[in-house]
Amino acid sequence: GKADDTLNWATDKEVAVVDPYFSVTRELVIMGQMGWDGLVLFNNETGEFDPLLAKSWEWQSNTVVDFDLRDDVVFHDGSKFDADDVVYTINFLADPSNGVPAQSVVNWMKGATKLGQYKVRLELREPFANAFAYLANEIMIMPEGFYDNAPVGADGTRDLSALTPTGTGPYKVADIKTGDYILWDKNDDYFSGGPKGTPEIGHINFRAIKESNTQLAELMTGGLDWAWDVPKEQADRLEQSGQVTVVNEKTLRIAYLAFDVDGSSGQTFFTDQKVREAVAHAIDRDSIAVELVGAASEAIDSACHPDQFGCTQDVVHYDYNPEKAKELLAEAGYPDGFEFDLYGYRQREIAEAIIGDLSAVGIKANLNWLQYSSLLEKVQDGKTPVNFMTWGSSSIYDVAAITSHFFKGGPDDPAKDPRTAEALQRGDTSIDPEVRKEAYAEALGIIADEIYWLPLFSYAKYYAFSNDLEFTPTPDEIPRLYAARWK
Amino acid sequence: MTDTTTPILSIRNLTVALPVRIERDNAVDNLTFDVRPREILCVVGESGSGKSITSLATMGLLSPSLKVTGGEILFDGRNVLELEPGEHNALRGDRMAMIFQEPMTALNPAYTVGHQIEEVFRVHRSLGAAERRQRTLKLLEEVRLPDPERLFESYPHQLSGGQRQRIMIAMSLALDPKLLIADEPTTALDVTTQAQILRLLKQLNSKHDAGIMFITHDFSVVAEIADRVVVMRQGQIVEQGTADEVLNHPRHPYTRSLIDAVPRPAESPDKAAVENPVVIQVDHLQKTFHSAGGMFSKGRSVAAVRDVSFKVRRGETLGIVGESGSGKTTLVRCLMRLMDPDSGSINISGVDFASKTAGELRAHRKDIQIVFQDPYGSLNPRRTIGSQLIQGAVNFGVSRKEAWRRVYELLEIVRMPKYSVHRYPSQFSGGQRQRLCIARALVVNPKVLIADEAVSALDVSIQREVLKLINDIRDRLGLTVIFITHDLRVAAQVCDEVLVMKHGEVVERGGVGQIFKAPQHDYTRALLAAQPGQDWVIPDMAEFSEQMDEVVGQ
Amino acid sequence: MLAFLSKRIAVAILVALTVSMITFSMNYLTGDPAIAMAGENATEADLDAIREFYGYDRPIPVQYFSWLTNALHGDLGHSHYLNQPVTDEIMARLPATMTLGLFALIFALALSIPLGVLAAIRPNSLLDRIALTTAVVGQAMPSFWFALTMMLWFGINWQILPVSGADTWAHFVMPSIALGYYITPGVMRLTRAGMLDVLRSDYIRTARAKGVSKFSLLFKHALRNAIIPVVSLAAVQFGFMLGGSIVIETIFSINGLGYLAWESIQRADLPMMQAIVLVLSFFYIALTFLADVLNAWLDPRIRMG
Amino acid sequence: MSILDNDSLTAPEHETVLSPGQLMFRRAMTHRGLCLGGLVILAIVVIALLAPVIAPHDPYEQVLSEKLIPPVWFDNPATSWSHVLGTDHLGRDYLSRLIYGARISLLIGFAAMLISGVIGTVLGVCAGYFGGRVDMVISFIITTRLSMPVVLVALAVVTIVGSSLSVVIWVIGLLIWDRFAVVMRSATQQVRGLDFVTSAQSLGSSTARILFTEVLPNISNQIIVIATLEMAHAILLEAALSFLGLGVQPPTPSWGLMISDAKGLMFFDGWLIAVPGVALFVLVLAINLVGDGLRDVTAPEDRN
Ligand SMILES: Nc1ncnc2c1ncn2[C@@H]1O[C@H](COP(=O)(O)OP(=O)(O)OP(=O)(O)O)[C@@H](O)[C@H]1O
Ligand SMILES: Nc1ncnc2c1ncn2[C@@H]1O[C@H](COP(=O)(O)OP(=O)(O)OP(=O)(O)O)[C@@H](O)[C@H]1O
Ligand SMILES: [Mg+2]
Ligand SMILES: [Mg+2]
Ligand code: NI
Repeated sequence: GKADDTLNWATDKEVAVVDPYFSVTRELVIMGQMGWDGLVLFNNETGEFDPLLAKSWEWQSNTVVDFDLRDDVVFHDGSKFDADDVVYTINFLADPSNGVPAQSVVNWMKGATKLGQYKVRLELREPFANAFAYLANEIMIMPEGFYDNAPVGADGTRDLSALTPTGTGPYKVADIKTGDYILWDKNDDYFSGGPKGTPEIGHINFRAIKESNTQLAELMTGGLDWAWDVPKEQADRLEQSGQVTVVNEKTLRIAYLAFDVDGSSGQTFFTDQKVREAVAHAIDRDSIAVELVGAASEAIDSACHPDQFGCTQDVVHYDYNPEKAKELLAEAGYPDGFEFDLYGYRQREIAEAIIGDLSAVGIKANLNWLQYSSLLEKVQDGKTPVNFMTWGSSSIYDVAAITSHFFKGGPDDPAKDPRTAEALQRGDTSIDPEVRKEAYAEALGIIADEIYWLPLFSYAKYYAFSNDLEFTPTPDEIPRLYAARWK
Repeated sequence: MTDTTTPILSIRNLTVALPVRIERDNAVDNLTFDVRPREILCVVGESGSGKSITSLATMGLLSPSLKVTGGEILFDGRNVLELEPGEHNALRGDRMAMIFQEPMTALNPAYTVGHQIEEVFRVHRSLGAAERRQRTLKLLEEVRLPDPERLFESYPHQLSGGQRQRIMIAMSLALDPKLLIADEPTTALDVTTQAQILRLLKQLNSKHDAGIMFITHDFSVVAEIADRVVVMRQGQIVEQGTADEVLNHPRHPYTRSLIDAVPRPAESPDKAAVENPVVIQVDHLQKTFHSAGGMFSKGRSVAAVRDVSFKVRRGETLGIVGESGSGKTTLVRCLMRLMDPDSGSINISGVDFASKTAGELRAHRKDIQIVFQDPYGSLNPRRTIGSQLIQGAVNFGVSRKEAWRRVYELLEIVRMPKYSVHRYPSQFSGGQRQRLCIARALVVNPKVLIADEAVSALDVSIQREVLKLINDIRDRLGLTVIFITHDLRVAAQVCDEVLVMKHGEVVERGGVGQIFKAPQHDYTRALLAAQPGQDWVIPDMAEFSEQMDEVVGQ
Repeated sequence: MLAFLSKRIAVAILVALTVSMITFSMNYLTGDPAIAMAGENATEADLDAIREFYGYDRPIPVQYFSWLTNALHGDLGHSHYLNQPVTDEIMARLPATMTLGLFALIFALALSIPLGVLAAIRPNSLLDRIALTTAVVGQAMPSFWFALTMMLWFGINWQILPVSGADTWAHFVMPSIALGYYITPGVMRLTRAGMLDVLRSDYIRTARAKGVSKFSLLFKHALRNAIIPVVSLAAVQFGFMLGGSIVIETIFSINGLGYLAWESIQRADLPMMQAIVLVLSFFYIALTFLADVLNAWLDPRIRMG
Repeated sequence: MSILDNDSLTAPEHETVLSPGQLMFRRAMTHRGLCLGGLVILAIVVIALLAPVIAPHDPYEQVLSEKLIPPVWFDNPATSWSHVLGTDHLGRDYLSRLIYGARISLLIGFAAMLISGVIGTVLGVCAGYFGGRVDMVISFIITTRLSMPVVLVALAVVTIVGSSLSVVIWVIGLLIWDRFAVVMRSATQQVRGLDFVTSAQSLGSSTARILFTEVLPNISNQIIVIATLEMAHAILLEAALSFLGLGVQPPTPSWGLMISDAKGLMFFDGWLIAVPGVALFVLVLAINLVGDGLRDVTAPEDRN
């Protein structure tokens, strides 16, 4: 709390090792920004990338970019930051034999070379539109040789718990108790004039509190200053109570239903476009968005988040119309409806609402609830007639992070329609915004026309934090805790 | 010297109701008698006549289903029925004590017997641990328990029936109570031990001015110790008076019938040896109990049966008498393979009982039946008598109808009412349960019957009936009987041959005539000498036998 | 005793082997460790890379045997998710769970046994009904409800107890009560049932004839014979608390074994799961052994063997 | 001849006295707890069977804009008599869901209790009675079962066979027999050495018969206790499993699920959890009363 100058925040995931590469959780993206700096930083207001460890950069070609680095930065252990650190970090990440789990985050980089003490060159494997997004959000610069000190186990993996997290960021790790808390102290030596500003709050303490009721209890009793992902109803009640500040902020995550278009699941109802259309008319997406998700949530029509580059909403809109749905079903030969399996893994109450809407038009959905990993396997094998899924796009404001992932013929592609694949490929490999927009619009149009997916709504997250705290949520789901201050 | 004329216990018009009307309304009906200090009052009577219930009512330990509906029980001038539970509790174990009829189940299985005796001191006196232990050991010695140090550490299940009974006795004598109620305290004891116990009781009686209410079926014991006698039947007192009056000049027909049924000293000569086939052949049977040591104490072992061999021919009755704890029960349990012997061979009607598996034996069990020494534990408390009685017959393939017929026939013979089949064991008196057990064993028409003190809790008239029954079956069907008893007169009456056991060994064996007339072994002689009531010449009641039949057979 | 012990150890080894085998295959079925490591938005290529790098693409028996060989050498493995040796992590979490379990057991026994005994004295009396209600509440009220209700009153409304964490003894008060209350019904009701049976027996009458006090009659003479099934139950329940206190640990944010087990299943963290299951089976075996020894001591008629 | 028909061993009637069956019946009819518990269970069963007739609404009918209306006794303008117990988080009538939920919960509770009771009792009694090697094998099975995390098993089952009502019942039944087994084992150990067991042996009773007629009746108290315990346990476990995907899936109502669903609003709308909670409490209480009553009625003594 304000009294002891400690910002206590909690999420429901425990963090074992404070390392932005080997722990693939949202928590470490947040803490990555606290403890480390990337070369650049995304600016939510301008939508541009600000220089951070890099002072400036210059594209030499589609695949080569040179960075000029700051020379006034020191790591938490006192060592000075220079090009060697950047080169080490990037080359370490780019080498698959180092086993960084989230390969897609790093494998677009071919490597880095030192051009001078404060100048490096980054080479890409191929032109990549999201390069800067990754550089900003994920690629944190470690001190040279950082991972070399970790003891290597029998099977060749590193024991990272033996390392002391060291970065250049505005906060540095003061104490870790695995699974319990991670305490950060303000980095008094943080360079000034950077886009992250100067840290003000003395300490930031992270705790994992799995149970949302407990988070609430701690918030109300002052044990916590900041929490997010507060369920809607609880957030509404909290807001009414006035004990804490509650903000609903949109996110890049969207929800959608994906249909088994080719009948591989054995339940062939959804190979008929009329049936898919009936489903689209049957579900009251607006009500679900408003009543169950949050004020900042909105129903969507295209297979991407409206805020993403290239995400046009100018596609066919299926309004909520149960009567029409029934008609369509009758036309398709199911005047008495049918029964099918719906798969899901997250937010049962929404799945339940969808089932309720469907049953109102005579379709009975049997809910199959699976772990994400098991579900993914089933989805990729085409075993699911309909699956209720979500996608967060790794906080990347670009259709490439979602539509291209799903409709380019990959394992996740429900339709394997060559038309979308072609259009998306066109968009992905171009750097001309107009060309890209046009290509993506074409693909999104096809998806909406054919209803391969039924995009449902964009998510909105509830943030709840102490009334003493000055904090602004951002839609990229990377809360800038390092920039928070007391009122 | 205390006043010996004011009764220590005085029961006035006591009536205890039975919960549901069964054979009669009241378990005891309008009972009135006194027990004075320095007096031994013997209560005899029909099994099931309410003797135990009267004692329990005095102690305030009646089962909650039985209610005192009238009368008073004055102990030391105070009506115990009106005492606060706490006050009564303070009296119990200290001023009034009771020896229970059922020694087998009356001890807590979880504690060593030493501990259980000691507890009396702990509850009522503040003595040091060493003194408590020492006094307990002394008590164990007084009741003639061998090896007190071992027994002190033994658990009830490791003791023989007689040993447990003596533990109960020791417990009740611990604090020299003013009133001692002894409910058939010596049924499981061999006569030498019995004599010792009776002496002990007399001592308590005279030295400590205690009044003793002594319930027994054994008239020789009555003759030995009684000052006065109360005769009960069907919840009522039919006669009371001094020992001499009741024993020698009984007035009530029931009393006379009882005395008539008392077994007379045997004069049966040895039967000529018949060459029937051998039914039971036992060779070199051994059984040793090893009580596992605890964490800190070392284990001990008891050789309960040592190298015993004998054979029994068809139609013969083999008696086993001997010291309590000498291994009689163990011997017969091993014989039936209800317990695995350590070594030795057993052959019953050509079947090798020692080596067969439990499954194989099952089919042969029909031929050999046992009446357990303990009628309390051997009836399942949760099943009706009926289902337990026909179980055996049904198991061996007798039709249900036939089985019920036999059950009713046997119930009649053991003089239990037919509707007993609907009741649960806890609703019967000790003798009644024993009769049910006998009936249960006989329902399957066994070829061999083992009776482990099967008639000890029966009043003499029923006892005579049962013995007659056994003899009848033996003669008619060639039943072979092994008969364990402490009552030498009974043994003399029914047995052809007798084994005398001591310390797990057979010390003497021979025909009844030889054993009782010309005993060879010292122990046998000691046994015979210790028989109680030898001075009593049983009056001949033959002239009343007609009257008697009327009374008994109503 | 020695023979008995060695038999138990043989059983223990067998249990450990079987359980580890089943866990291995089940865990493999239910989740893909690669997905857990890569995060939700990973691409198929990412997953393949992880599988290959960490050897998840080998056939399951091969993986199991390599795990088993290492385990036999005393190396229970390394959690790729947590990037830590499994044993370190378990050792770090065990104390919290043990403390919680122990406090809970003490609370449960202290509440349920006297209550069970008292209820048996006068069946169907008011006291018996109160005890019954206490037990039924414990049965019908899921532990999370009970725990959160306590949290609401003691933590939020009155603020006399800390809401979550495991730093001081005060942190353990609510969790222990919540967890303990969860096992109270069983122990209490079983004690009552046993007492009702035992109080009828002849030796209780003997004890009364000796004039022992009511207390000693109930708690010394009767309880010792009545409690034997209760001891076995309590041992199992204690095991439940060590392994299954997921709910309570989650609610009060106590970093214990139950919580770790739950998380490990969800992220298909095989080595961690394996080690936890081994620890659990070790505990259960030890507990049932203890219960057997205790029971044999309580009732000498029960032989061990 | 079956080994279970012990009660058919009853004797022909006698005029003067009542047979044990009649006596027991009479005692049962005068036992307050037993009658009360029996009536409550009967009522719940009837309500469950007649759900379509009794329920005021379709339990699936959702009106998102009418969600979370409190029950009528709350001082809140939103309350309405059309939703006596209010509505849930999707605007469905709570009373109707409660009534329909009784079906699933009763079914799961009883069926799972039966399955686990049979398995656990058989294993426990065998282990306790035979001892030695049998005990070792069964102890092995019990410990293995105990060490397997329920969650893991549940997840594996969903992945392999999916989820349906019968699957849930079987899974729960196959998972919760451990307490039965453990308790029966030690209870049997206590009974097996008693003389009436020996005497049944000498009467030639088969082992199965001894187990059924000598041992079982003497451990029936413990069985009753564990059975009532496991029944409530099964009902709640179903809800927990359903969150893992194994269990009755929404929107089908069940009490356990209603309780779990209400968890999120525990601090703010306590009634959401209290309504199904009280229903479950009443059911469990009734079952316990019946259990106690059965014990009193079958116990050979203490007939007040
Ligand atoms: N708990 C009970 N419930 C019902 N009836 C009982 C109960 N206890 C004893 N009885 C009945 O009361 C009568 C008297 O029993 P009691 O035990 O006093 O007999 P007893 O004279 O001691 O006989 P015995 O010499 O055989 O021991 C018997 O007929 C018995 O069936
Ligand atoms: N389970 C046991 N464990 C240890 N010792 C035992 C066990 N059972 C009996 N004994 C001992 O074996 C000896 C013989 O006992 P047994 O019961 O055969 O005697 P008994 O001749 O039948 O005596 P009684 O006439 O008193 O019934 C006794 O000393 C007894 O203490
Ligand atoms: Mg008697
Ligand atoms: Mg004997
Ligand atoms: Ni490893």
